[in-house]
Amino acid sequence: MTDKLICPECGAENVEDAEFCHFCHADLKGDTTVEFIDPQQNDQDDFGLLNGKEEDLTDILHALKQTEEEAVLADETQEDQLPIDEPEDGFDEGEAQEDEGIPDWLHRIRQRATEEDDSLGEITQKISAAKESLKGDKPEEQHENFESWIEKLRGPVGGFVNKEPDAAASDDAFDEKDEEIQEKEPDWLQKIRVAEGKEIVQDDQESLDHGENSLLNWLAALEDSEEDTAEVGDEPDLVDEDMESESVEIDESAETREIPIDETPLYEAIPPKLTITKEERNQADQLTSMILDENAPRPVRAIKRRSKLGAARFFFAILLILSMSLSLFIGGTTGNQSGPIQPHTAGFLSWISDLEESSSILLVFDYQPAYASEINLVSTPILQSLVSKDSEISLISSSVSGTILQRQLLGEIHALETDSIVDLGYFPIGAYGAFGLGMVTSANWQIVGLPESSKALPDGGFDSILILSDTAEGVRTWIEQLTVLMPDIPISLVVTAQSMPMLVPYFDSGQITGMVSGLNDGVILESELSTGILIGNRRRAYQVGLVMLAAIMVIGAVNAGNQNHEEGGAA
Amino acid sequence: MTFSYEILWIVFSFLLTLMVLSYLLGDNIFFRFASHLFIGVMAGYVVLLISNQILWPYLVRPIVNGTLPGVLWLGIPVVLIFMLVLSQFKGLTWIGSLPLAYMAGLAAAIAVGGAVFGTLLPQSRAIVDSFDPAMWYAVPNQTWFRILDAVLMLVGTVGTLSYFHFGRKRKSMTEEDLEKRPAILEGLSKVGQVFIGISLGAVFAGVFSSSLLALIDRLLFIGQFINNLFRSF
Amino acid sequence: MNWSILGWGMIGISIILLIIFTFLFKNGRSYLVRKNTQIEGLKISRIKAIEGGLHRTLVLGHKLTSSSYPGLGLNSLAVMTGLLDAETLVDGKFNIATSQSSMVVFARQIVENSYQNGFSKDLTQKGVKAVLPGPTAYSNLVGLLYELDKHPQHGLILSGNFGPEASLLSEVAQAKNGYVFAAAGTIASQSALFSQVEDLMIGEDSFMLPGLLKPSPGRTAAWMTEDILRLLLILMIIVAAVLKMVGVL
Amino acid sequence: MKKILTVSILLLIGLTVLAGYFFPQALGPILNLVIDWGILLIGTAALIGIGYLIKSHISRVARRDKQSFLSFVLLLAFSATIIVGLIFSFNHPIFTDLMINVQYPVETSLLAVLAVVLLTASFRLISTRGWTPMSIAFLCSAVVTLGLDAGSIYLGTEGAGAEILNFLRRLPMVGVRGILLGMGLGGLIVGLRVLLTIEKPYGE
Repeated sequence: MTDKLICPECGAENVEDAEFCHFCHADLKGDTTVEFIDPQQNDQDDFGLLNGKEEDLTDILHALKQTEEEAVLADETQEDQLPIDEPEDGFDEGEAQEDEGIPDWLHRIRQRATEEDDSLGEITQKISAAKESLKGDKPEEQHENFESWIEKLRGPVGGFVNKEPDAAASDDAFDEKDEEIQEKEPDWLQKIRVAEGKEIVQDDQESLDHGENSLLNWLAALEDSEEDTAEVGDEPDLVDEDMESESVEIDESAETREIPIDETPLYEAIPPKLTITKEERNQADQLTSMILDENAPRPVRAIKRRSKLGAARFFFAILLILSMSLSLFIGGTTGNQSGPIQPHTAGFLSWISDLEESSSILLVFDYQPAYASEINLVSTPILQSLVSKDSEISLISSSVSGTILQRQLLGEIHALETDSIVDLGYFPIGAYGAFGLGMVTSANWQIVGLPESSKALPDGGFDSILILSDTAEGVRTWIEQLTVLMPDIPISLVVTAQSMPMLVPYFDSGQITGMVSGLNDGVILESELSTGILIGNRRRAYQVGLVMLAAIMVIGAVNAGNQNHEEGGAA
Repeated sequence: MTFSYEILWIVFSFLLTLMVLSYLLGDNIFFRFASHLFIGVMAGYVVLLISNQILWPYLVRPIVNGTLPGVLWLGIPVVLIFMLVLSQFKGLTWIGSLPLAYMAGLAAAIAVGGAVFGTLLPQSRAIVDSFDPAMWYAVPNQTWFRILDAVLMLVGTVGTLSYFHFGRKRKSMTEEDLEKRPAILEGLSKVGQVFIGISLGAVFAGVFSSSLLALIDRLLFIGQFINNLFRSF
Repeated sequence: MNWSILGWGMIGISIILLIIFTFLFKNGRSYLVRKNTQIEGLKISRIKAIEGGLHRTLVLGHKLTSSSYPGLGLNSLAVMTGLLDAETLVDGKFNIATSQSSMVVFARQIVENSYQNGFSKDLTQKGVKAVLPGPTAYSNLVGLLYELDKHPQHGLILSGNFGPEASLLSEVAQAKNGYVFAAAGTIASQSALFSQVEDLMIGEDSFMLPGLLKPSPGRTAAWMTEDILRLLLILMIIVAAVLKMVGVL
Repeated sequence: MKKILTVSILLLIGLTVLAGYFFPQALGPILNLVIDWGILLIGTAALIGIGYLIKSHISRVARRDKQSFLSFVLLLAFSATIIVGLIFSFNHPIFTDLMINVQYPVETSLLAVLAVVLLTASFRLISTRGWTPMSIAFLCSAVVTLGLDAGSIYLGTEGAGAEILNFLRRLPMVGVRGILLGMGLGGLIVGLRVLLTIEKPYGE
């Protein structure tokens, strides 16, 4: 047994005569000496990946977080707790709470880590269990197993390190790089090292090699360095002698204390045998595979610099707005639709022309305000026609803003004043689909005592149904639902151009009688129904916009082709 | 210019339009102002909508006007709602599992039912129906188009489905092989890629058309506003 | 042919295959899926974001269920569990945004559970947050635009049922040299993101994602079941088409 | 115990709704009940979500964050909407005017911004995706569809030309059908994964 000092601040081990903690520089005078574990055993523990110093990534990140938070703590004022002391809702709030200082849970972890065996969660408990088994009777075998396991880790890591031999080969290069590291080394990396109890300079070169790939590489590399230390007989916690001599200056500047190195070999490289459970093996394998996965060669793509994206958008915005404005405000209207009328449009036209006077129509509003301009453009002439035929219109909305949009659309054609319009309200069909709503009227029994609470869809009494929607899925839900409730009533659609291709099958299958979408169908409807000019010179602007997009796509493709060609030539 | 209620709203709309369109110049304070105003209004609106159109007709009205058995029935959703609300408090999260299991079970069953009876069967049936010879000869001059249409539909759909095959080629000799499907499906997936590209291209044109109409609408609104402004002076 | 029976047959076969394969994969068997290059980009972005101290945002979409895209919302929740690895949970700076409140409630439950399962029962989440930037699709969009611009971002992960408006989010993220990953969404959103996002999982591929992020016997079984079902569906369509042509059906 | 109860509820609801697809007439009232309660839960969840949204903005205002006045604007707009909605009825013209004059210009303008974003993105199509069969098909299909919509591609209103145009219009349906079928397969399996408790979005 050897006496060691446990730092009251951070829990790190220190040699018995140390005055300050080598980890956190806390004053150790007056601390009681505690009996600690056998040094040889200690070495064995530290040697393996499953050491007891919380060296898994999670704990390192915990430590990192703590350091960050401590740093911010000084600047932050305490924030009042909200009634529900719960996770944060805004993006910011959480950070603010993080900044309040070391969070409670981290405190608890750290406190429990020093007090309880089971405080670090399941995996750590398993690790502790494995450690306990290490303390058992066959140290040689344990070492053997650990070594083979670490060999598995080291292979790809070593491979990765070897990818950059030039950097380490030249001393000059090393020095230059070292300086660069000092400059570029991010705070978090230093914090990790502080948390790890490593000297900052000790593994600079290693971090350069590993750090760019991932933290896990770096971790695996740490294992390598620890093993090296052990092999030369140094105490694992201490600075490698060679490295120390190379970095004396920086060590001094970092105000690190010189720590005496125990010259007696604390560790004999006798491979131990480890007996671990299947579950522990699985966890170890999982960790191994995770580290191997991190090290696996990946097709790393160079991040494309998008700094010119804003400028490009500005350029295209100017181009589009200017050309649209010129088309809208200068020049007259364009002619009628050129090209064949598509079958679903023809179906819609015949539906509306066959509609009798004073028919009863169910009008479904299933679109968002964003698409109102497009839907209104097409549906205005239709609604004008319906109103002129004295149709009785029942309104249902299934979009959040449906009731508002009803009023906007009907208000524009001054139809709100008529008595023939009935509002049936909002149906949350989007929540789960109207599946259940449709079934209620078709059932032949009821649950005893169940109140008439739900809003049931009407199951008939209409001559026709018109759905105004911006999404194919909304239309689909309604078609499926209404077909169950009112199988014989014809359904027609006014939809957006983007959802139209997905809805053609419903016309093919005969589930809908007709469908119109987009400005071109609006033009046809205007001319067929002889309503007021709404489309006007919008069509010219629309055509200009579409042609512009086609041209830009082609130019972009040619440009990309040329660039590729040039790059190929240069290569 | 006569100041009236309508004009107030038109000016308000005009300012909001300009603020949002200013985003084309980059993120700025005006856009952020309009955004936050919009979110606030929508949040308020949704609260009112849910209270008015869901909680009132589905819960409150039946409790107020209903009979005792009816109110007892409603005890179940009330308990679930209570648990859902309670689970938002620290330390009581576990209570939320029950109402969430209810929602998840409902969503999963609707997903399964909707996928099979709403998508897989109807879409497959539509492809099969296009091979009905009666449809091919329905219109005299369109027989070959109908046959071509049906064959393309079948080949394209099979190709598209093959493109999504998850499994990989058994004997993977090279790095590239790791990305490949089994041989036959790999060949079909090339066809599928083309059809997926065609579909996405057409839908892209539709998406742009919709957004272009929105832009035209806003430009017309701005133009008319400025025109009316100048006329009024 | 009774199509309804066929549907029940598909559901029945799927359940049986899922159970059998889950059992088999629990006992060490495996199913090799094709290498997905997009997922590599996502993994690298995770490392870069954590190491660089940058934020990541996961967009869960607007709907838990929908008729045309069944299961897309549930799938996005499964994707979320795959993204909540130990490093992310400890590092924080990971925001989960959706415009549907029920998804927020689900997301919060998953986050909370991830913390408790991974560490201690006494823990509550810090840093990983499920939020509702706005209650509708477009209010959610503007709320997210603001938040994306506010923090140094590296990863924007779009998953679930969202529309073409996601292009705006993607553009903001890319303009800040951030990484964007998109899995499905509606067909309209896929078409809008096609020319913008390099790592875009189209259509059914997005259902592969949870298993790629966090493999489990059940998820591997789901891959294999889906592949078998797909082949059965292809066969069924071809046979039915031939039968229709010869007048049997 | 809790786990058993949770899984029982999940299965009870899931299997009932699934059975409803098979026996719609018999299970109609139960399905109606299950969906109604689900809608109530969704509604409650919506209120909870908005509660979190408002809470976070109240915190920002309380902390006096940078640009916390934006959160103040949001809270003001929220309160004003609630107050106006409570004072006037949900269908009152003043309330609907307020709603439409905020929602319509903002959402339409955002969609207009999207037009520019799509235009910018389309220029990068090939540089982003390279020359692949899919990207080439995308390019060709988009250009042809745009040409058809703009009236630039004109092959007559009837006869073979019209047939070709109709054929071109229908061609995108093929891939859409394939994608939807694929999504259906994925939806089926993910739904079953939840019902078989392979996925547990509700927590343990």
